[in-house]
Amino acid sequence: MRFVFKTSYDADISLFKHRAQAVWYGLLLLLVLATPLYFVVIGDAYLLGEITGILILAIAGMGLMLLTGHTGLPSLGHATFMAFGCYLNINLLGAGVPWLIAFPLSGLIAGGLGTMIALPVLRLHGVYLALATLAMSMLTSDFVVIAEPWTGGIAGAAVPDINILGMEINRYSTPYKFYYLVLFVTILIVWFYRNLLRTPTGRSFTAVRDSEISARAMGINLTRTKAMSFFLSATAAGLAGALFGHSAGYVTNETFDLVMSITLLLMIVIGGLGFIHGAFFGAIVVGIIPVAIANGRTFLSTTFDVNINVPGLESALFAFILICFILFEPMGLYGRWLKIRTYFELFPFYRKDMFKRQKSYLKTDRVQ
Amino acid sequence: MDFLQLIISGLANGCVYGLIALGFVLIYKATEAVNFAQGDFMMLGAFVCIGFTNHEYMGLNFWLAVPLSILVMGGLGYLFNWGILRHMFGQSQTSIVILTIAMGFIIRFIAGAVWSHEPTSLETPFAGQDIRSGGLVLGIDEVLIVVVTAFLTLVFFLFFSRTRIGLAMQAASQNQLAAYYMGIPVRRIHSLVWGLSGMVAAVAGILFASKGAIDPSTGLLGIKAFAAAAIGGFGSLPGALLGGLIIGLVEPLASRYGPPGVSQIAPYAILLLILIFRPGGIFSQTQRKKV
Amino acid sequence: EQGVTDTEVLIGSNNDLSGPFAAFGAPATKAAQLVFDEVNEAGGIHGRKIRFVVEDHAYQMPKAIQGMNKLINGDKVFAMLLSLGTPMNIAAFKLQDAKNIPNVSPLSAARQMAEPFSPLHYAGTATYYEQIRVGVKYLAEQKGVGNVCAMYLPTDFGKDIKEGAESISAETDGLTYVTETTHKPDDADFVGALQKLSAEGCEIVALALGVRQAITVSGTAKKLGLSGMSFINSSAGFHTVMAKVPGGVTEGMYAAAGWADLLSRMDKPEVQKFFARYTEATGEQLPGSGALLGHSAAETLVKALEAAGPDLNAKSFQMGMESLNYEDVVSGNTVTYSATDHQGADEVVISVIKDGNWMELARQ
Amino acid sequence: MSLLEIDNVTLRFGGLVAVDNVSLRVNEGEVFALVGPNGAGKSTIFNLISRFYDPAEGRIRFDGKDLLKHTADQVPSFGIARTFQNIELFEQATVLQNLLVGRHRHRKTGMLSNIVFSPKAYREELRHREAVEEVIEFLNLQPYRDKMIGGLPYGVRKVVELGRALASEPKLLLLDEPASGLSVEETQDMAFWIEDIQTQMGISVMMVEHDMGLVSAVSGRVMALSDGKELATGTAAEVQSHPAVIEAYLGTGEISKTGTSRA
Amino acid sequence: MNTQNTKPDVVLQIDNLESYYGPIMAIRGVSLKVHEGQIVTVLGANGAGKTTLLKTISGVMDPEKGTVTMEGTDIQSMEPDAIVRRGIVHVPEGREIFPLMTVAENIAMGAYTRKDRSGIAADEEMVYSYFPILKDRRNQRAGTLSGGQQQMLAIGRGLMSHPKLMLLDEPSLGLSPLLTQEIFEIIVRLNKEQKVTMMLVEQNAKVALDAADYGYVMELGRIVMNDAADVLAASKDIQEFYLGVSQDENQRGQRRWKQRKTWR
Ligand SMILES: Nc1ncnc2c1ncn2[C@@H]1O[C@H](COP(=O)(O)OP(=O)(O)OP(=O)(O)O)[C@@H](O)[C@H]1O
Ligand SMILES: Nc1ncnc2c1ncn2[C@@H]1O[C@H](COP(=O)(O)OP(=O)(O)OP(=O)(O)O)[C@@H](O)[C@H]1O
Ligand SMILES: CC(C)C[C@H](N)C(=O)O
Ligand SMILES: [Mg+2]
Ligand SMILES: [Mg+2]
Repeated sequence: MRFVFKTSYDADISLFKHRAQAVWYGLLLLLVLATPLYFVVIGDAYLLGEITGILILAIAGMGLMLLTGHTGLPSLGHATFMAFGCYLNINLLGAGVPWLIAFPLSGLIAGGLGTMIALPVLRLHGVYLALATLAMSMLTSDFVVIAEPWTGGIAGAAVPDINILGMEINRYSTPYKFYYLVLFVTILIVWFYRNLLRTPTGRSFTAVRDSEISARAMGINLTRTKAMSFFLSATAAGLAGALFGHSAGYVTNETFDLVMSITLLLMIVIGGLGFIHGAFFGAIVVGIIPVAIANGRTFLSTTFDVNINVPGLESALFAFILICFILFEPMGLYGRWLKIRTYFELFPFYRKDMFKRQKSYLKTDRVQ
Repeated sequence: MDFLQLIISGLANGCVYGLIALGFVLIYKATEAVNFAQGDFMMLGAFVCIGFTNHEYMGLNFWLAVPLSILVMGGLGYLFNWGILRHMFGQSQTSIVILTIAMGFIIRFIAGAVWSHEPTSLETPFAGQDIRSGGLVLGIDEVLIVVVTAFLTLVFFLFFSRTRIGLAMQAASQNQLAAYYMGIPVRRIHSLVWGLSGMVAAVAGILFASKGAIDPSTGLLGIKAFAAAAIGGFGSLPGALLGGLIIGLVEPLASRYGPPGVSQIAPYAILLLILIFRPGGIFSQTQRKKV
Repeated sequence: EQGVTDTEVLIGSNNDLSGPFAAFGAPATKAAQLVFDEVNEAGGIHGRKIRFVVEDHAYQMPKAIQGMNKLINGDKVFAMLLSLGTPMNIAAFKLQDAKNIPNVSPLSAARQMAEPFSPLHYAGTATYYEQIRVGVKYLAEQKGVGNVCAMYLPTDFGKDIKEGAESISAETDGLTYVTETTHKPDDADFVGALQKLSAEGCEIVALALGVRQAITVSGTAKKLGLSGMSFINSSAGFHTVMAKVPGGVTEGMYAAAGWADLLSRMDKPEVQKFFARYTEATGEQLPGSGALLGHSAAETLVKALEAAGPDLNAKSFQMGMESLNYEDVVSGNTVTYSATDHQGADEVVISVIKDGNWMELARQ
Repeated sequence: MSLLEIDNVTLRFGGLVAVDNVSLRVNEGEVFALVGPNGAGKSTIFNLISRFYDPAEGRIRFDGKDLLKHTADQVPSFGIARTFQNIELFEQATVLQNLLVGRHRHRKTGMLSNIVFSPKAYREELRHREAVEEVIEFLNLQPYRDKMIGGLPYGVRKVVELGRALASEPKLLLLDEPASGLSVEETQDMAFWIEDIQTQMGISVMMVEHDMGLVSAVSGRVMALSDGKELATGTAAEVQSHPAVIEAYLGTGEISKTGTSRA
Repeated sequence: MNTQNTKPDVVLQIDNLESYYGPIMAIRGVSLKVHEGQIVTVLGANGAGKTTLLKTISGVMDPEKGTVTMEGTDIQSMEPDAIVRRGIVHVPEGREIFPLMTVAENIAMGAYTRKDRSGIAADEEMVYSYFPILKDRRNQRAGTLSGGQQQMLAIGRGLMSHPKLMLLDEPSLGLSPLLTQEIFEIIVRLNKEQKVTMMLVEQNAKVALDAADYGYVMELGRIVMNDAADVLAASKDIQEFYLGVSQDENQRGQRRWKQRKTWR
């Protein structure tokens, strides 16, 4: 166990708990910065594209994590906010707004619109909020159709390439640039997120999550706080949507559907609700499993000439793996990560039973 | 006359939503878990019955196949809880939701693999038989749906409010720990209610499939049933039926008298409106915490 | 050239094996694989065996992007075959075109598959748009009626059907496009919609619904006694199961498609062979429309690869494709490609369900 | 003028009159205790002050301002902080974080400066932490500083709740059964704390408590309530010897942990 | 006085019990015996592990080591509902009522394991006679009761199962002095009249020791003292730290800086 002797309040406030942690995250940063090198060496950027996709998922996941994991508001409608971001970005770019302005702006407007939509349902809790946002998700495709002049409706819309001060960025033709761009946005959002959690705003979010009554008694305005969380959350989702558009190249009314919303929720739950790490762990799992399954299948067929072509097997396998993840780690992968860390920190004093799950019992959600 | 016809078919259709919603509510009332796979359970129930009764499969007598498939589905619901959810006892409801979503994928896969992805009809003895009177057409299937749904709702309503085990189910959902302190076998009760909801799913599936064809993606209907359950007030059995009827009626009315597209928006728009003005649905089951 | 070695040519397909269109995607890829197996057993084409890699996107865009990335950047396929879904195909065009990857016989009869003209895009059959135009016109002439309507899903496919019905009505004297209703894949009750169509005097209804829904529509119309209404499907509804619904529920449904129904042509040996091979390999009862499409697309590809010669690249493949002109016995249509025509089978076959079978009425 | 003035307040739940025409004053610098049988309406009066309920009739004024014109989340900004009978802490947060939320009413930076962690936000954060550390020091909470609430014993939670309320630097502290579930020793500590809160911090205290030992040790005036109605008001000794109070509330035995009741 | 000899029939025996919350060891090798017809009290400061001990007995927590034996059968690995059916009922700390059910339904749930209708009805009457306010509020939702009323409900509900052994975790919590007195009278009466064995955790040590036959003192998860209740009550340590009887009562200023008693 590491004992940290804090000598000033700074120590509590700083981004990292102790020096070693800062070093580890520094190394991680170096690693992600250097990742493309590997792909340059092997001369094949295919998997880099998937990694970029994971980062985009993680951005959206962080958005949802803030709302669901830190404010306690479940949402099955985050694909809607992604749609906002994506279409706003397309339209702003189409109107000649430079990407550097259009991109953040589309996130912010998505956040604003998301908040406006969410305002009337902020009183809701638990299942009801989940179902209200689900309804929102179900209506998204209809509204994309209704807003055809801006969205291309059913026929869809092509997403223009990114142009930063004359530098063209496209997912396929310049995969490295696109990776670094997405990475930059990701890191920026992580930094914002961390800041939020160590300041009053973030604390008011978790307060609302843990006890609305207490939060009010401490002077926290529920509606405002929830709206704020929705705004930030939808903004992140909007930015992810805009990036997703760039990575897809073409979007239609069916792109941002309920499945996408569900995937996001799924992601943060198996990643670990209530931890920034959770968004990344979840994105990695959700992003990698399908790639692994697909490549595994191809590998089987090329190397062993075993052709597995059962319709829906991928989805079922994916679902099966998810079930295993949840069964064996209901607190999410972040929980598993903590255990592994504790094991090394306590070595050799770790007891196997240390994390044995104690019996736990739920109480009703219907008393709020 | 047209209008009446519209209402009748709307009611029949609403009952299907109501029946699926009933399945959600059963589970919610007893465990507070939300089963995202209820629609898929229904689909599976229909396919199981098809497997028993259709000629290309086992070709059993329909009236034998129906109870058989209800039993099989009840067993599957029980097993699902026993084999998977039981290990999640006391964990957050969100994890359980994710599990049921994943289960939905697997059920769809199994149904597709066993019965193919193509639409299949259930061979019922009353297929295409109608009662006609004064310009009104009433399918036997529709009559059956209405009768069965009303009956099941009533039975479950009485079960939950009058029987000891029904009360114990409600207790178990409100406070699992306290339920154990009272000696209520909470896990067994969970399995039981999952079994019951599997049976209800089978009934819904059979009735639905007898009204038209069914394929592995039919489970999508579950989403509209969600809306129904929430409109009625998640956790209220009569609410589930009412919510189902509301959606069932609004849809055909909107597509008959509204501009194209409204009928698909309507269920969700109604859900949002109701939740805005009555955050717990019509028969609200929520309560403010006293401090 | 990517995806081509001396011993192998790699073909990709981004398909729906488990989503809403799995009823097309799954059998199509199976049937195509059977064709390739046969070719490979016989030694391949110009010494190259065909390896067919299928990805399942379940009709979801994010998965489709992953699949596309894997096929094109990971596996590095030479050509795409039978990729399903209009938006998925359109999204892929950008990347495929940049990498010179031909797109052959996608499982989408949208107009964008062959328009605007691109040297790399080859549509298999007539478009939905064309199909429904021909079908509506034929029905109107046969029945001597003029009020055209549409029931459709708000997808690209639905849009093509609706626009086809609308445009033919506008162009033809005596035809008027009256009204329309839209639906969602989970709609299960059509009484309101049919009452509306009947109240507004619809006589020909162009359908762009899921197969299950089309069956229900037909049943409901029968029940309500709406005998004055004829329903016409495009190729998406020209499915064998449609005809096989018990109780005669779908009797009298029409379909205008780019090929002819298999069962009505069982006398041809090629058809028999295909039937036998497919049912034996898959254990299914009969090859449906998806299998049919998969088979002909694979045949087209094989023929084009042969015609392209041993020196295989995008250019030679284009030459090969554009030289094709043959009778596809299994599909019952003629496949022609040329430097200006990138749509294989141009005919539209109109059929009707009679006694539980599709029966060919006319073709043009 | 008194700090808190409650005039003729009535609240009904359906047919039940939970608070029946109650009037009371809490003066600046005073410890005022509410006692009474279970269900008398004591917690409900707290909830009325916190604006969780709207009274059917009556006025509630604080510092001369009409509280009824404000919402629950505005109440703390006047300088009113409270604890709950059944403990309402933020379970998934540490003791430190709980106390920091208590500082919410003093926050001066907005969301934006929080997100970018502006120097201003940084300085504010330092100030909050200093204030909170003082509370931790005062209540001897150091051993629990970074512990999750979920794993703390009942008694510690009670103290954390007091700390959270104190962290907001209120003028009036509402304590709902502060000593329930505390051991003798802890109850004595609680008495000392309340005394210090009153005398050294100059905070007025209104408390509900069943331990008459604690009540008589710390409170100036006591009001006894029964069935929503006032029974008696006066010093602890006066109220404790009031026959109606003895009959409805105290009984004959001596029930107090600290053993100093019955002056 | 040696209770072990006078009352040979042990209802509950605990040997070397260890319980954990994840990595935290809350019960560190506790052994004790409860004899039939006894009232046993467990005293201890906050966080001593009293609640954990009761939870481990009633099966809502699994011990990691040690045994809990009821009338000769090991029950430590059983599900809590099975333990209730063997006759142990636990009135928990923090009430744990069913908030959306009415008072009457809550009470009915207390008798879940029983089948004898007349017995149930009689016990219901008994509970209502102990707590008349509950009868008045029969149809009120339990979640809206006042804190003390909920505590009465929890106790009343516990009585409904007609147990052999009752585990009471701070039964007086939140009750008025009058009711606290009554509760202990009820406990003693049930013990005398119906021979219900009681295991009682209380912060109100004076009342608890008055009612109890035997007492255990817990600190930091261990039992540090045990003896007959009157012996304990006379002990100096107990008097000082649990009964608040202090020698230098007037010198508050001094007392508040004194070290807390720990038995380490
Ligand atoms: N939401 C509510 N609905 C109905 N009755 C309520 C509600 N809240 C409180 N009551 C009733 O109002 C009365 C007063 O409750 P209150 O909580 O104020 O009691 P209290 O004096 O704090 O008692 P205790 O000492 O037991 O905490 C009780 O009889 C209670 O049952
Ligand atoms: N859920 C939990 N997670 C982690 N640790 C816990 C948990 N519950 C209790 N503990 C720890 O276990 C120890 C014993 O707690 P327990 O609740 O049994 O004490 P207690 O004697 O009942 O105290 P109190 O008088 O406050 O009720 C304490 O140190 C506490 O910190
Ligand atoms: C197989 C087809 C019905 C697929 C559909 N045409 C689509 O474009 O999405
Ligand atoms: Mg109270
Ligand atoms: Mg305790």
